[in-house]
Formats: sequence, structure tokens, C-alpha cells
Amino acid sequence: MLARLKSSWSYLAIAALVVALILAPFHWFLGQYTTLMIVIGIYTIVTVGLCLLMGYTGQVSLGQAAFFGMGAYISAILTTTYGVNPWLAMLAAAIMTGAFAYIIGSPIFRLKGNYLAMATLGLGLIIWILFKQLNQSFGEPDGISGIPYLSIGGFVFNSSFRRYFLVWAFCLVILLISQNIVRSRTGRALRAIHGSEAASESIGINVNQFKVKILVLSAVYASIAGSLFAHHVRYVGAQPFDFLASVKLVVMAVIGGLASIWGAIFGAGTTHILSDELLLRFGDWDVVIYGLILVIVMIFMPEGLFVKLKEVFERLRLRYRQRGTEP
Amino acid sequence: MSSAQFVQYLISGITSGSIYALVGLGFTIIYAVTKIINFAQGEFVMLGGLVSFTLIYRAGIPLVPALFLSILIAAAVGAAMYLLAIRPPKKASVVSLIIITIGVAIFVRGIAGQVLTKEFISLPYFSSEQPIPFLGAHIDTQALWIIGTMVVVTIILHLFLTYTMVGKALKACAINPVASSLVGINPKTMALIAFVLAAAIGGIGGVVFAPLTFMSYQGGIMLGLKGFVAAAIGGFKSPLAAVFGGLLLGIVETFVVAANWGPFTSDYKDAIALVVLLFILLVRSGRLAEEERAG
Amino acid sequence: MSGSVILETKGLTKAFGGLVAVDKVDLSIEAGKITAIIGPNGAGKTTLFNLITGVYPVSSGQIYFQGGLLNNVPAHKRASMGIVRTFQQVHLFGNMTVLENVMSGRHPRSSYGFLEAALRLPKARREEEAISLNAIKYLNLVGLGTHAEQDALSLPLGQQKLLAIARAMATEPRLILLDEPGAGLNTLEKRQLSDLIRNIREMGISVILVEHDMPLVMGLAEWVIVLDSGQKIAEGTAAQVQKDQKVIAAYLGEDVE
Amino acid sequence: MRNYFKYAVVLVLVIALLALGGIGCSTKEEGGATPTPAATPYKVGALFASSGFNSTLGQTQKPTVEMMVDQINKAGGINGHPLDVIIYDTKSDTATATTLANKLIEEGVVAIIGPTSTGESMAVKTITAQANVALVSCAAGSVIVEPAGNNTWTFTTPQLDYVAIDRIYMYLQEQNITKIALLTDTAGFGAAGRKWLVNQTMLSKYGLTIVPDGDQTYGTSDVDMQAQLTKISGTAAQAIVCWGTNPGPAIVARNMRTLGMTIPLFCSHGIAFKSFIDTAGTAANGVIFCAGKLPIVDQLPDTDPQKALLEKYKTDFEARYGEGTANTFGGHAYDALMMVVDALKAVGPDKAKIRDYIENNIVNWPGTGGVYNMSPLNHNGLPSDAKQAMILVKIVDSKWTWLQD
Repeated sequence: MLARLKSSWSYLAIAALVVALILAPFHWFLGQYTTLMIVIGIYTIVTVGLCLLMGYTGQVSLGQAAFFGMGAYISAILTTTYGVNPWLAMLAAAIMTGAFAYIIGSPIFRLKGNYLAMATLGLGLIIWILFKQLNQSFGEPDGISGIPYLSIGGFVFNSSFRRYFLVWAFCLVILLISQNIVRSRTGRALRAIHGSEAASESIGINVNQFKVKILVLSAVYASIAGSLFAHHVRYVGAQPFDFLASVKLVVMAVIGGLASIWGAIFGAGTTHILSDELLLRFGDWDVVIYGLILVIVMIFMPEGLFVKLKEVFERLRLRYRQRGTEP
Repeated sequence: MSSAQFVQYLISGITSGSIYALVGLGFTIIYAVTKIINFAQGEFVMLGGLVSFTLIYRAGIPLVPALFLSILIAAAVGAAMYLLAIRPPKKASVVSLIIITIGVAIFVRGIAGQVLTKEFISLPYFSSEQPIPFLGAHIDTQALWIIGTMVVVTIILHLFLTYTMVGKALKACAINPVASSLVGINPKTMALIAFVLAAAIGGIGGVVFAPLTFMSYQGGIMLGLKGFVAAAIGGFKSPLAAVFGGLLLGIVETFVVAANWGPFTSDYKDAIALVVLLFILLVRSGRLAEEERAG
Repeated sequence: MSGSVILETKGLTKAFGGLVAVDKVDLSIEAGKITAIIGPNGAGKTTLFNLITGVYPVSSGQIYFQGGLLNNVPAHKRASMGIVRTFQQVHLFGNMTVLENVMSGRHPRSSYGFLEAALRLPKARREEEAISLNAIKYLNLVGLGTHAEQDALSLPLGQQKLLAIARAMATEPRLILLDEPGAGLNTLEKRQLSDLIRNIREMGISVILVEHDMPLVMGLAEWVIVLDSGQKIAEGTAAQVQKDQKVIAAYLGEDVE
Repeated sequence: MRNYFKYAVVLVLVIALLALGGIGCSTKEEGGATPTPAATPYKVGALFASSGFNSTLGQTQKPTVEMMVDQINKAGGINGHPLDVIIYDTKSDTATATTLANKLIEEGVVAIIGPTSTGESMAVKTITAQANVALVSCAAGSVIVEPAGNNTWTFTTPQLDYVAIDRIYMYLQEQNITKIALLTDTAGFGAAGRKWLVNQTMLSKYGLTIVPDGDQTYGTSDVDMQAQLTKISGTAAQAIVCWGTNPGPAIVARNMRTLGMTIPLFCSHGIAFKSFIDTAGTAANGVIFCAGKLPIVDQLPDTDPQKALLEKYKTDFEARYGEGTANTFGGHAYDALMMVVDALKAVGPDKAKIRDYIENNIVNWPGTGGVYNMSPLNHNGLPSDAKQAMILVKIVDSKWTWLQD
């Protein structure tokens, strides 16, 4: 009963969200924030992957920006240097990044907790250094430029208005796919691994295999987001994929409540609205305030702002319903 | 390469190695006691340098007292960090603690940039700027200061941990917090001490290498990462291991440069440091698993 | 079934560094019976479980399940072969509801994967239906049907242990190993527990339990095996074992509970 | 109880966020000091790397613009219209730069100056071009404006990177130096320099060769370059060309002294900061670098067309921000904004007209970087002849002295 009611509520919420998203980019609504929302959409895709990996499966990654960057760089290089069709490039990027994740997966998951964090951090940095080399060999010293727009037939995504819909179409599809996964046998297996690896093994869950699979999935998400990023900015440098970028991604995931698919939008959203919009008013002090907010949120809401808000909302509703049912 | 060159490389490696080692020590102390990777460690180093610069050139305080004062300030910041940011959260996960330390790092960095200076700063040499010839190579006097400080700090820390009451308590807490709390050691106090120690050592580091390698408010990040690698190579176990990790890292770096693989060598050397890190982590992973089963 | 041997070990040994936790143990567990493994603390009971369920690799000796060699079968495969266990420290999935915990127990009895899940293909829907139906069945078996939607860890310890058993049963085992199921339960809960265990046996599933609570063991077990410091020192019916001098000696070593 | 406390915190945070937004809006409305409130302000956008790894270059650019806006508005604005420059910090991040560029365009600016680095400029220029907004960059990468045909909407004020290198190589040849070693920063600025330093036609033009083992690099985070220098000291190099921004070159200078290396050290305009002399100390003496004329303005003849303007900029800036703070990078921002301001004076807030004006009417136009002559084929406007474009500065007893030849 409660479950059904909950889910019906969440569907309502999702429907509202979708409508809002469709109307958002029109000038009479949130038009002047179109590009900001594109960026949010792109980062949401990466964050969802991270939520699946960290929130559901409980495996830390401090190197996720590397996958994000691989998508961007492979797309950039294939389209500029080799003139490959952008969509093919995006596909190739996803496959290559996924394969890479698969290869590193089994060794890296012999580590747990802090040690896993360290290893992923190290891997991320190595890839980041590699990116700087790619600049030298495929573009200008600090980046690759001249990346074409994406296009379908004659329809070119050459305005932020158009790209907005492209990005969010991708984003919503990925969110739905992820939600389906979470609510499935696979999703339960992932959460089981988070809950207790010993118990998971005992009921026949191949823990390592699932860890690797989910890493690959999150890597593919990140890669797709990276490709979209490359065709949006049309310039790829190493900067957006460094260690702090990986941290930023983790922050988004955590603020979004880690174990919550739709929280990812919230996480990516708040983080970017904060850093690209609100904090700009504070000039040079913005980083200081950003750091402060980060610490405060982590101290009082380790399970994330989104979850907290949802809890409050839930309680209010339940209380209301109880009152309603009282004779 | 000639023997003189070889010596020169070694000296250079040991110098940067000592820097990494000092940062690594901080990581290790905090991790051993609290199981927290403190990504703000590099910021303590930065503070050491920038604060002493401010005290000397803005407040006109003479060198020596300024140095000690700035070390104290760094330590104070460490204490504040623990009390205000690390202790409060109740059931914080590995991830949220990591984020907290990074948040603190960003905060401290920002404040330093706004309040102290955004310029690159350097401190006067502690002694003559004339390098000392040694086996056909040249040693910067400040480099000797750095290496010396690193050695002294390590020895003092070692003695402190083995012979003082507090030190033993710290060790016990690192090995088994539950048991040590049973025998009346308060893990929270120990954690506080660990943070203060780490911050102080970071400050000392900043103070001794600001004269040789210049510092800016943003300098903490990369130093922090290098020190982190040093500590990780050392396995976050013992201070000595961290020092070993630092020196290894520094020496490997210089000799990679000496080998000179084309134009990107200096990037490769960073990459190689990280590869070493990964390799060691994975080799160790087997034993880690066993430890977990035992525990 | 009854009479045949479901699990057999020959010279089973596990050493951690110098310490030998399980020392050349020969067991032969009869199918369809309730077998109890008792012994003072540190006798190696739990280690024995961990060997049978593949948490640790064996140092030497063999384990046979229904005649087949088990030594090199990875832990997660053993569940689908029909071996399942519960844990001393329950190990429920805290991030799930009661029902979901049991549903996850259906893992080895369902097969759809990432792709079907992602796209909600018919196969996925069909299996999900079956999974939740079965899950509810096993939840009712342990009498937790009414708590389906609760968070697993919101249950009192007694019910948590029942839930753990339901989750294990959901894998449709032929052999279930219960690690101290009675620990921390009050008398009422213990009675429910022993009823449940008999129930399971009636379903033709062999039960091995490690238990400290002697009355519970003596009431349930049809066959009792006694371990002491890694070695099997006696086995027989409850009555026989209680008279055995070696056993008494072993227990006098420490105070009997 | 704690729960409620937690909710309270959530509430406070949410309110705080809203408040931030509020403050933001209010500050935005205030804008710059408006002399004639009636007239609508002219909105110009500015993107600078005030933080991040390019901030060594960018840090004087924001202050420069803020100073100019005050001066212009105190003097009654542009044709009575107050000048409102919206300045954002790119954090040296190309992604942020693009987001902010779009933001500026959406906020209705008529032109954008900056960003600081080549990378950021490359990322931003496609966006501005598409929105038909002129971009006057402050970065030296020739790729930004060349070929001019494809960069209709993009200009840049600094001397292009290869010009600087041309200038140094020219001097090396005059000194009969033929064998050189390189030591470059792997990050943006240094890497961009290296691209031209190793360029064969460049080298052969001045009869230079890079000695074996002579192409060394260092990471921005490196604390010690003795290894690279030891390597070089083992070669036949007659001079070292070091391309990077602080602290790299300063460490190099000091390490060279430590190693007792006596061959001359040549650096880029990336060290044209007071802080270089402060940090490198006595080791800085003898270092030669190329730059605009700002560092040695006091030594310029009064006939120099730039002198008056350079002196004014230097004195104004240092009066406001302290002794020895002015540098050529702030100058690039000065030139960029000045061009836009002149355009606004002449044609008003019309994006297309502003572009046309900068392209066609910035002629014999003295700026801090040099005398500009923009044209459809030259969107940098500075003479390509290195000798006219840049000068050499030698550090003698911790002072910048003009190295005339």
C-alpha cells in the first residue's frame, strides 16, 4: 500500500520534472540559463554512474573524471584528426572507455575502502597526465579545438537551445535505464554487495563480477557524457578532468544522496548553480564559501542534501495522512 | 653519466624526497590514528611558508621567532580543523570524510589567497647562499637544512612514539582503537593530537622549503598529492615507511629525468610515481585482504 | 533421500599461518537430518562453516557435496548447487526492506541480467513477478509476512535472525548451515526458531547448525558432532555425546553455559 | 531532537542559498557608479583566470579593468553612458570559461574581453563568434586569431607567442650563440612556447640548434630542477631558454647558481613580474627576458608613442594596488578594454559595429603592448617584426634594465 503510494508519488514527481525540463530553455521561462542547464545535464549523466558505483555498490572512485575525459578526448581526436563521424566517435569512445574499465576492474577491486580510493585517485591522475600528452600530439599545447557539432541528417546541434534537448534526452534515457537497473535483480545484487559482501557471496552473488560490470557501466556513462561535453564546448583541454574534477563529481553524487538515481540531477544541479551562478557574486571569496558549504553539508548531512529534504517531505506527508485517516 | 652527475642527481632526488617525506609523515600520522586521508595536509605546508613570509615582511618580526610562530599557527589550524570539521559528523563514511578534508583544503587555500598573499613568495636562506662543493657536485645550504630537518623531525617523532606516554597511546590507538579505549585512552584526544602533530610537521616543512622552492597559496595541492603518494608507498603504516616512500619517490623522479625520455620526461616522472603507487597497492592487496579476515 | 550422505569431508584442514583452526576433520553428514556441531569457543566450528561455504580455501583435505568434489568451486557457485549458510552476526542487507532481503535470496534461482533489467524486457518482468511471489512465500514461512515493507534493520534481533534464514531458504538449498541461530534470542523466540528448523527439515532439507545453547541442540539435533581445538573428538546422538568423557573434559576446560 | 536540529540546518542552508541569490541580484543591480542615472549603462563582459593555475598571468587583469571602469565612470562614462563591465573568474578551466561566456552573452554584453590563456580563448571564441559578439582575448596563442579569415569575431592584444621567441632567437644569433638548451613548463604557457621553440624553421632562421639532451621540461609542481639542469650542464649548450611562469624560472635561476652554471638564461615575458626578482633574489641577476615596454617604461625616450600611456597605467595601477604590482599581463587587459571603449565611443552599443570598428579603426593606436594596426588580415595588430614588437630586458642588480642593441 505504502509502497504503491510512494511510487505513484515518485512518478508524479518525475512527470512534473520532465514537463519543467521541456519548458525550461524557452526565453520566457529559464532561457537565460540554457547553457548552465546543458552543463548540469552532462554532469548528471556522469553522476548517475557514480551513484550506481558508490551509492548502490559501495565502491569508492576518486578517478571518475578520467572516464569522463576519455570520452571527451577520444571523441575530439577521432572527429578532428581522423574525421570520423561524431556519432561513431561517441560509440567508439564508449566502447574503448568501457573496455578500459573492464581491464582495470578486476585488479583494482581487490582493494577496498581507503585503499580503493587511493588506487582510483592514482589511476585518474595517470590518465590526466596522458591527456596533457594527447594535447601535444593532436591539438594545441593546452587542448584540442575545432571539434564539429553533432548533427542528425541536416539538423545541426549548433545552438545551445538545440543542444539542451539533445543532452537532456540522453540524460533522461540514462536516468530511466539506471532506475530500471536499480529496481531489478541486478540492482538488488549491487545493494547486497554494499550491505555485506560475505552474505552476498553466500546467496550466490558473484561479487567481483558485479563490481566490474557496474564500473564498466559507470565508465560508459561518463564516456558518453564526455563526448557530449566535447561536442558542446567544441574544445577539450585537460583541466576539466583533473583530480579536483573527480572530487567535484563525488561531491555531486554525495549531495544527490549517493543511493538515489534522481538525486543525481539535484546533486549536479546544486553544485553548478552554486559555483557557476550564486557564488559568482562573491568575486574572489567564492571558493572560500564553496569550501565552507561543502564542509557544512558533509558534517550535518553525510547522506546528502537530497535525501534529507526527501525525508522531511516524507515525514510531513505521512503525518498529514495519519491525521487524515484518524476517525 | 659521470660520477659527479650521479651524485648531483642523488642530492637533488634526496632534497625533493625529503620534502615529500615531510608531507607524507603528516598523512601517515593522521591516517594511522583516525583512518582518515587528510587531503588538507598540503595546505599546512603552504601555510607554514606564507604565514612566515607575512610575519617577516609585513609584521616585521625577525626570522627565527617568525618561523616558530608560523609553525604554531599551522598547528592551531590543524587543531581547529579537527575540532570544527572532523569531530562533529556522527556517522560519516570514508567518502564524506575525504570530501570534508578537501572542503577544508579549499577553504584554507581561499582564505590564504585573500588574507595573506596571492604572490609567489620565498624566504631568505637560513645560512649562506654559497653552495657547498661535494664529490664534484654542489649542495645548496638550504637543501642541507631541508634534509637535516626531515631527519631530525623523523627521529624526534620516532622517539616520541616509542618512549613518551602520549606517543605510546597514539600507537596503541593506531593499532586497535577499541582496545585502547578500553584501557582508558580517549581516541578523540588522540585524533586531536594526531592532527596537531601532522599540521605542525606540515608547517615545519613549509618553513624550511619556502626559501628553496617558492610557495603560493595554491601550492598546497600538488605538494599534498606528492606527499600522499609518498605516504601510500609507505603503506600509511609507520613514519619511517613514509620517509622511505618520500625519498624513493624523489630519487625515482630525478633519475627518470636523468634517463630523459624525450620532451615529456617531467610528465612521465609524475606518472611513474603513480604507477609505483598502484603497483605497491596491488601487491599489498593480498595481505590487506588477509588482515581484514583476521580482524 | 534419507540414509544417503549429502556432505562429506576427508582430512579437512585449515591453517592460518601457524594456528591450525581445523585439523584433519572427517565428517559425513546424512541427508534430510538435523546435525549439530558443538564445541567450546575456538573449537573451529565457524571456520569449518567457512570452509564448507567456500569463504576460505582449504589448506588440505577434501569436501564432497552429493559425491562431487567441492574444493575448488567458488563460494558464489555453491549457493546455486544447494549449499547456503547464515551468519553468527546476522549480515542482513541494511539498505533494503525485509522483502527485498528475501528477494535477493532468489538470485541464484533467476537469470536475467543488466540488459534485460535496463530495458525492462518481458523476461525481466516475468522473473521479477516470480521472484517477489516466492519471496513472500518464504517470508510467510518464517512468519514475517506482515513486515515486508519495513527496513530490515528496524526488526528486533530475533526477527532479524528469522529473516536471515528466510533469505537463505529463498535460494532453495539442499543443505543449510545455521551459525548460532539461537544466540541472543529469548525463550519464546527460541521455541519459534526450533519449530522453524524442524519445519525446514520436514521440507527435506538437510540442516547443520553450530550452537552453544545445549538445550536447544539436544532438543533438535538427531546427530551431534563435537569439535575441540580443531579436531573431531566425538559424534553420536545427543544422548551418546552427553555421556562421552572426552566431551565432558573438553567442556570442563571452560565453564559450560 | 537531533533530527529536528538537522532539519533546521537544512532549512537554514536552503534559505542561505536563496539569500545568496538575493544578494547576487541586488549587487548586480547596483552595477558600477553611474554618473547619469538616466542613461542606460554599456555592458561589457570580461573573463579572467583570477584563480587556478593560470592566475599567475591573470591576477592583475581583473584589478586593471576595475580601475579603468572607475576612472571612466568618474569622467562621466562613455558619451554619458556609464560603463558596466561584468567580470567573471574562469578558474583557469576551459569548461567554466565557456559556461561563463554564454552567461555573459545571455546577460546582453556588447563585447567580451579576455580570457587570460590560449586554451580558454580557444574554447570561448566559437561561442562568441556564433553569438556575433566580438572577443578581444588577452592570450598570446597565434592560433586564436590566425588565420584571420576564419576568426572574424576574434581579436587578441598580446604579442603573439612566436614573436617573443623570434625576438630571443634573434638576439641569440647576434650574440653568436648557436647551441641552446630548452627548459619548458609542461603546462599551457610553457608548452605553447615549446611548440615554437623547437620549430625547425624558427631555429634554422637564426642558425640555432638544440643540443642533444637539450630539450628538457619541468612540471608546474616541481620543487627542484637540478636534475634537468645537471643534464643540460653535461651538454655543449651555450645558453638556456626557459619558457614558463613563476615559480619555475625562479627555481631554475637559483638551481643554476647552485650548480655553478654560468651560461646565460633567457626567459619569456612570463617572468615579467616583480615577484620573479623577489623570489629568485640575487640569482635573478643576469637573466634576460623579452617583454612589452612596461617593465622599463622609465627608461623610454619621451618620443616613444607608448611612454605617456604606459607611465599613466603604471602609476595609476600602483597607486591603487601597491608598488611594483603592475605588469604586462594587466596591460593586455588594458588594451583589450580600451579598444572596446573606443569602439563604444564611436559607434555605440552595436555588437557588429563594434567588431567592424576594432578591425578597421584601431590604426596607429598606441597601447601598452605596442602600437596596434588592426586589419581584416591581422587581428592582433602588432608588428610581426619582433624587433619593433618586443624589447629585451636584462636584470641588473635586481632591477629591470632595457637591453638595447
